[in-house]
Amino acid sequence: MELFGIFLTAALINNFVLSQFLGICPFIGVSGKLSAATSMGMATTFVLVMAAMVTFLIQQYILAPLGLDFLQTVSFILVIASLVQFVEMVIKKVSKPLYRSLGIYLPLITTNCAIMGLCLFAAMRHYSFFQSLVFALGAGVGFTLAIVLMAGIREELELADIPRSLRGAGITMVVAGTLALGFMGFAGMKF
Amino acid sequence: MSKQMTINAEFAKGLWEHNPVLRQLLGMCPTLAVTTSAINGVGMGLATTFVLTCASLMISLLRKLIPGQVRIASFIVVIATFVTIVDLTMKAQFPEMSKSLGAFIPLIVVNCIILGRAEAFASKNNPGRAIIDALGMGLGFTASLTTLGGIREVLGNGTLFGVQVMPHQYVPWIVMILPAGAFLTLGLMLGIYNKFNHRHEEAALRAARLAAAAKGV
Amino acid sequence: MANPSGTGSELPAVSEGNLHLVTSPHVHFGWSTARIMWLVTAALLPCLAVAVYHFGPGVLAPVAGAIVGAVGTEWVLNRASRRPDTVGDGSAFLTGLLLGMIVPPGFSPVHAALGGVVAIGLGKAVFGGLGHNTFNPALVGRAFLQASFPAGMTDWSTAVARVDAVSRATPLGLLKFGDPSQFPADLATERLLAGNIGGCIGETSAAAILLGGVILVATRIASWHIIVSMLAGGALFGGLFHLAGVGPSPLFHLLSGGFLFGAVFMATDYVSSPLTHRGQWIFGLGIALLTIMIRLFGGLPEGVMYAILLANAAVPLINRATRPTIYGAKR
Amino acid sequence: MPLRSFRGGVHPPEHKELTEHKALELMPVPAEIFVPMGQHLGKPASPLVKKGDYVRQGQVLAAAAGFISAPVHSPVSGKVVKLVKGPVVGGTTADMLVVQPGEPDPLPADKVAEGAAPPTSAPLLLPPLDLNTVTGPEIIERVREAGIVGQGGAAFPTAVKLSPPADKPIDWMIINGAECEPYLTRDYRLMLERPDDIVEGILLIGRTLGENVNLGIGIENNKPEAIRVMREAIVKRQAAIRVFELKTKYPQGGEKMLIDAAVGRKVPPGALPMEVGCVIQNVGTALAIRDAVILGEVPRTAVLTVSGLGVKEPKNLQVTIGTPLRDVIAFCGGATADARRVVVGGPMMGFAAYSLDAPVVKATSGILVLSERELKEPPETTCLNCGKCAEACPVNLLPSRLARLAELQRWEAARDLGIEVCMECGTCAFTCPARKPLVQYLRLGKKNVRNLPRKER
Amino acid sequence: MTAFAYSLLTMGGLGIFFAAALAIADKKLRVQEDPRIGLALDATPGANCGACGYAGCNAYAEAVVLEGAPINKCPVGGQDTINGLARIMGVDATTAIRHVARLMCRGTAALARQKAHYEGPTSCAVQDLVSGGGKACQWGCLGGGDCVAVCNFGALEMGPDGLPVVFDDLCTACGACVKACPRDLFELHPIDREFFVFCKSHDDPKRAKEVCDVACTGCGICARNSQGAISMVDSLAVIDYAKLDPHVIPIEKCKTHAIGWLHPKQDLAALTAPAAGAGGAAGQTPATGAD
Repeated sequence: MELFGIFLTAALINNFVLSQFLGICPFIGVSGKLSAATSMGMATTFVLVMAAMVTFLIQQYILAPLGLDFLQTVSFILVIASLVQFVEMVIKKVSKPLYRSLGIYLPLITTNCAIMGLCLFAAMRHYSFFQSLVFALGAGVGFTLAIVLMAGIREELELADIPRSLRGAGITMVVAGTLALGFMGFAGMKF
Repeated sequence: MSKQMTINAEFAKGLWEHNPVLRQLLGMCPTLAVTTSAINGVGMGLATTFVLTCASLMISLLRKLIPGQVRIASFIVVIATFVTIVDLTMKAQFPEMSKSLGAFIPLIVVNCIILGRAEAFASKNNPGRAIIDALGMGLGFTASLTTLGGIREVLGNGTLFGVQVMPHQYVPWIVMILPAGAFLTLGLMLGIYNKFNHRHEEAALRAARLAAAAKGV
Repeated sequence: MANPSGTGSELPAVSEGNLHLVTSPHVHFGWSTARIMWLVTAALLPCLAVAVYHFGPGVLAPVAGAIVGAVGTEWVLNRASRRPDTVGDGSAFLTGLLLGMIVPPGFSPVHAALGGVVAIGLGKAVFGGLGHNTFNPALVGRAFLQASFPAGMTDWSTAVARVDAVSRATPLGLLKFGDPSQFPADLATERLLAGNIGGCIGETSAAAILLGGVILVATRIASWHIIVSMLAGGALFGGLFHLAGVGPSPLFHLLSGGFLFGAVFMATDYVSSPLTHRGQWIFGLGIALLTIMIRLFGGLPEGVMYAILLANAAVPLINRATRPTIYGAKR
Repeated sequence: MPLRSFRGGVHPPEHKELTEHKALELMPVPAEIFVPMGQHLGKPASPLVKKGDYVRQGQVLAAAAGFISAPVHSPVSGKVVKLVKGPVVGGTTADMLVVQPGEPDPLPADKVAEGAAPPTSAPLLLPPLDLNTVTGPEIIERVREAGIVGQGGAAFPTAVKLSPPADKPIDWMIINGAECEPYLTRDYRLMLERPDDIVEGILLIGRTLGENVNLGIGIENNKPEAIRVMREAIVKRQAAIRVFELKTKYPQGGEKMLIDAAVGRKVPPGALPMEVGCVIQNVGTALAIRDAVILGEVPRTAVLTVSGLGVKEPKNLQVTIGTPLRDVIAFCGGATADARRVVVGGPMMGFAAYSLDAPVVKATSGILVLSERELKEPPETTCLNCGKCAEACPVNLLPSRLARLAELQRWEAARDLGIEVCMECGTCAFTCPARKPLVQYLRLGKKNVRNLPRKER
Repeated sequence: MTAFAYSLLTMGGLGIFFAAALAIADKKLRVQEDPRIGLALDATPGANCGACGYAGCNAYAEAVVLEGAPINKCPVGGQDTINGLARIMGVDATTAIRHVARLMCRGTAALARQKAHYEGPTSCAVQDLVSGGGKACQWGCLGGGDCVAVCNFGALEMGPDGLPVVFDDLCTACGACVKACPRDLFELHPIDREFFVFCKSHDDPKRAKEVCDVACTGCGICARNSQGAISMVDSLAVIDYAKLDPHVIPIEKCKTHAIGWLHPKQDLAALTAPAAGAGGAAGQTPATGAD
């Protein structure tokens, strides 16, 4: 039940995108097309889980015992960067269209603060391995949910007569704000 | 990027024309997250500017030494080092602000502005220009954050930099300091920024048409 | 054999160059956007009347504030963006009225007006005006108010009340935070129907809302699919949890809080609801499920507004999933 | 038996009371007629006569120019005055022969002395064929020769429709007597006045489609009299023709809807009725075929309804093909002061005429003069997403969305949502409270989707 | 000191580990891509207008590098793009003559007749579907502004007379307007070309004269006097620019002024002045081909 609580909190109550402001760049950049958003969500979830596992091991077995906590930022980002580059290579090899639709945002997963943020939070809260895993999964689901909802709305808004100056990022922000208002309904949810 | 800009233009472009937040939509996470007050915006902006400037300088100095294949990784290590310095410094010197900015100080490491400028500018230009560029971008970032933080603080708390500015009867709109308020305010700010630019573009177009018309006769 | 007509001069109205060149069809059902909006407004009048009866004429202040805010914003923004004036189509008035109906009776008219401004400005105009908005504008306005003025939005001790019974916490609030056994009368079905209980201006009397619902369904303005699916969903999910020992009876779920008002007036908003009947069923059931979950497990007593906003966000996905099969095509 | 129908559709005000009790009336030939070369779907016919020629009623004026084409016969005897480009309904301009009705020039005295037969203005008929012995191929040949086109609106050459490819066996031939368009009472009057001839026509069409074809006629239940009369005529002749009583709903007379309602088959998107073994013919077409076979007639007149509140005396008329709209309206007492629009065809699918010089053609089924009183036109607003168009669309499209996609020129997206299935019935625009010109945008979308490079599906 | 050593070891170890892993992955998973594509993309203007006939600048860049597509296909980038691509591909830069769009219709609201009140969306493409819209001439400009809407460069504007105006300086000859016009009234011409037949009507003389004052009626007088540079095609004068000697064209013989100069000297001024109500109005609207 506690694991479920962590999952739910990361996915809905403190949604990574809509209330923690993590992963905003891809949320804005890749939410134009539903198909791309879905794959971005999955790719991010995948990287999140991988990164959570690896950084947990590094934190638990290298940094903490050696008292090198100040190396957290540097070592985590190194791990994440390598992971992302690895995923990028795999996607490029497996599916060219997918690679194209994710475009320049794949390298940006590196600088996707959702991933770094997740690892830092997990370390800060001293989550266990499984807790980190579930936390990452919840965060990934939350991110995917937000970006897919947003992509659906934005595809719909392509037919709308949005004032020119608000097209693109502007309207995305407003929609995200309203979504955030909606997600406030989950506040305090407990089972 | 074939033409060399003047130093002034190089500096100024980050403030408005290529403003990292409003035009390039970079560094959105801290922009939204920490701007619950103007002072937070200033703090975050300056911290980022410091990292950006130091990292740009370092990368520009090392640009001929770093092999192409590992450049991104090297940039990240350089940036992460400076971020750690800032993080530790702030924890020691400004514990309160460090607390309110929370994880977003270490997260400067993944701020796309810094990596973006490193990749697009510092690794291709001499240290002097790199510093000017970084300062311009950093101050543009700081200005955007402060404005956003100011608006949210005034409406959401009735204060600006902690000083009560709204009349006493004013009931603060709490939503403004909640996540939703951040999104909505930034969305409208982007709209206003674009509106200004569109006005400018339209005026330029009208001028061009007039010129064309004058020449045609 | 003679030309029976002579010249065209005998056809004064349809002579050459005076003909109208228009695409078919050349007849029309005759309904207009404005007519729909004003009819919905009319369907809201019973609720408003009951509110005035229970809470006193003072409730008209926040309602008027919301309407002024909404219509004024519509007018100003149309002006500023050089779009045709759309105040006359009644949609902004309706948004304002709807917003006014879902704030507490003693709510500040100024804040209600702010809600109207937000509803039209951030809920509608930024999307390009009527027909393009993703979310129900009135609910955007209310969500903004709820987040901005949590105290004001949950203050039921209205000074304008004529009857003591109505200046109390809402039945749902009692259920969540109070001891329901101490207020058994407030939870009785007949009071929920009549509306002499605490609650937002328009949502207390289930009977008045149902009357409005009958008007909307009878005139075929509102899709009964949404209303019925939402009520069915509320009964189903509320009932399931009730059987499992969690929460009140399903009937209480349906009649209390904003459930009915949301089902009849909010979820049925054309723009922010799915196009097809199948989609509308999914939509209604989804809102019901979310509402029940928030009511039973969330930190807030009421969740209809959030449920509808979240369901609004999912409408593009629902529409995509429930696209009708083209005639004669195989699935 | 439950009433037969289809999903969707609308109930526009019928206004049939204006003309349903008025017997067909023959309108005199006007002073000058304009005979377009293209009165059918497909290639316009190529003229065989020239300026100054004397032509006889029924004489071939222009020959079919290809497989999907039809010859044009002279509706009157008289002189060809000229070949012009004149206004037509539903398009811009088209080639047409101007014919002045009149007696032939008298023969010169020396020719008379030689014993030459004096020229005559009597109609030139094809040799009549016997109803009992005529074969299917003979009938089809006669239909082609006579240039008969579908009377249902699209004016598709009937002979082509009666020659389905061998791999598409036809087991139902249904006559479309639904007449679902408001105002129009032409088919109704024909059914009341010539039921026996219609039955003969049905039997003749049936003969062209082989042994196994079932025959039927679908009539909406707002025409009980027509249903009764047709049943009597069928019984009288002991013909195996089934009468389908259909629910009154627009567009019940659409081919796909009629097939669905009558025999419960759904024509797949992009396919013709023959895909499901059906052929639909109009009441008027059946009569034209009957007259061509048994009497040797060619289409010289069009039967049509002149109606609408904008015309003083609404009528059902038999009008010489080529008569300008102006003359027809004048024959019906002229237009009222508040008349605004002249529509050729029904109000749901008909075309607005931009010129009263445009002539009546073979397939003209009605001329409506609409007044301000019946042109209810609320102002256009933006789409509310109310879904009424989707609810009404008989072919299950999302018209509002397709129209918007067309407006934004997103042709691929429109194609993927099936815009090509749209039959422009106008149901969506009729119900739209935002008064969007949906049909216009759908038409634009269809045109551009057709021009898209073919993509394998 | 130990902390320092550990740091060094940790970071070094991590660095080496990941570097090795990535190096192996790079070997195994590498997808070859021609680096010139990126360079070529940089050389294009990035307008993604599709005037080159490819799906966008990226597609064109790929086509140039991989399929050897011609390097002078981009009208927007002009000589700069050609030079850039030439450098990347190592071929000679061919010089492109600057072209601009010209409207081949002068049937302003004052000079061309309307046949009916058109009601509906103003877009030309839509109007054209309804019996050709309100304009009586079925060949002429409908004035709905589809061309203006598609122009990405702001080079077109609807003039007060109901015809679009081209701003030469802004026009990049991308051809978007050519494609957008349902009546094919736009043509791309070298910018210094000044002499045109401003009409596309194939109507017979009588009808042409009826519907528009400035229509080519197909009288053929220009063709007879043009020494072979002008021919009549289905009642319309067509210029063969290769044979054209502007000095021998007797344009004053054209009664309707359908043929003439882009920047009119006198030919149209006389005709428009009474209709426009103000003298010299023709001269003030420049480069329109429509005054």
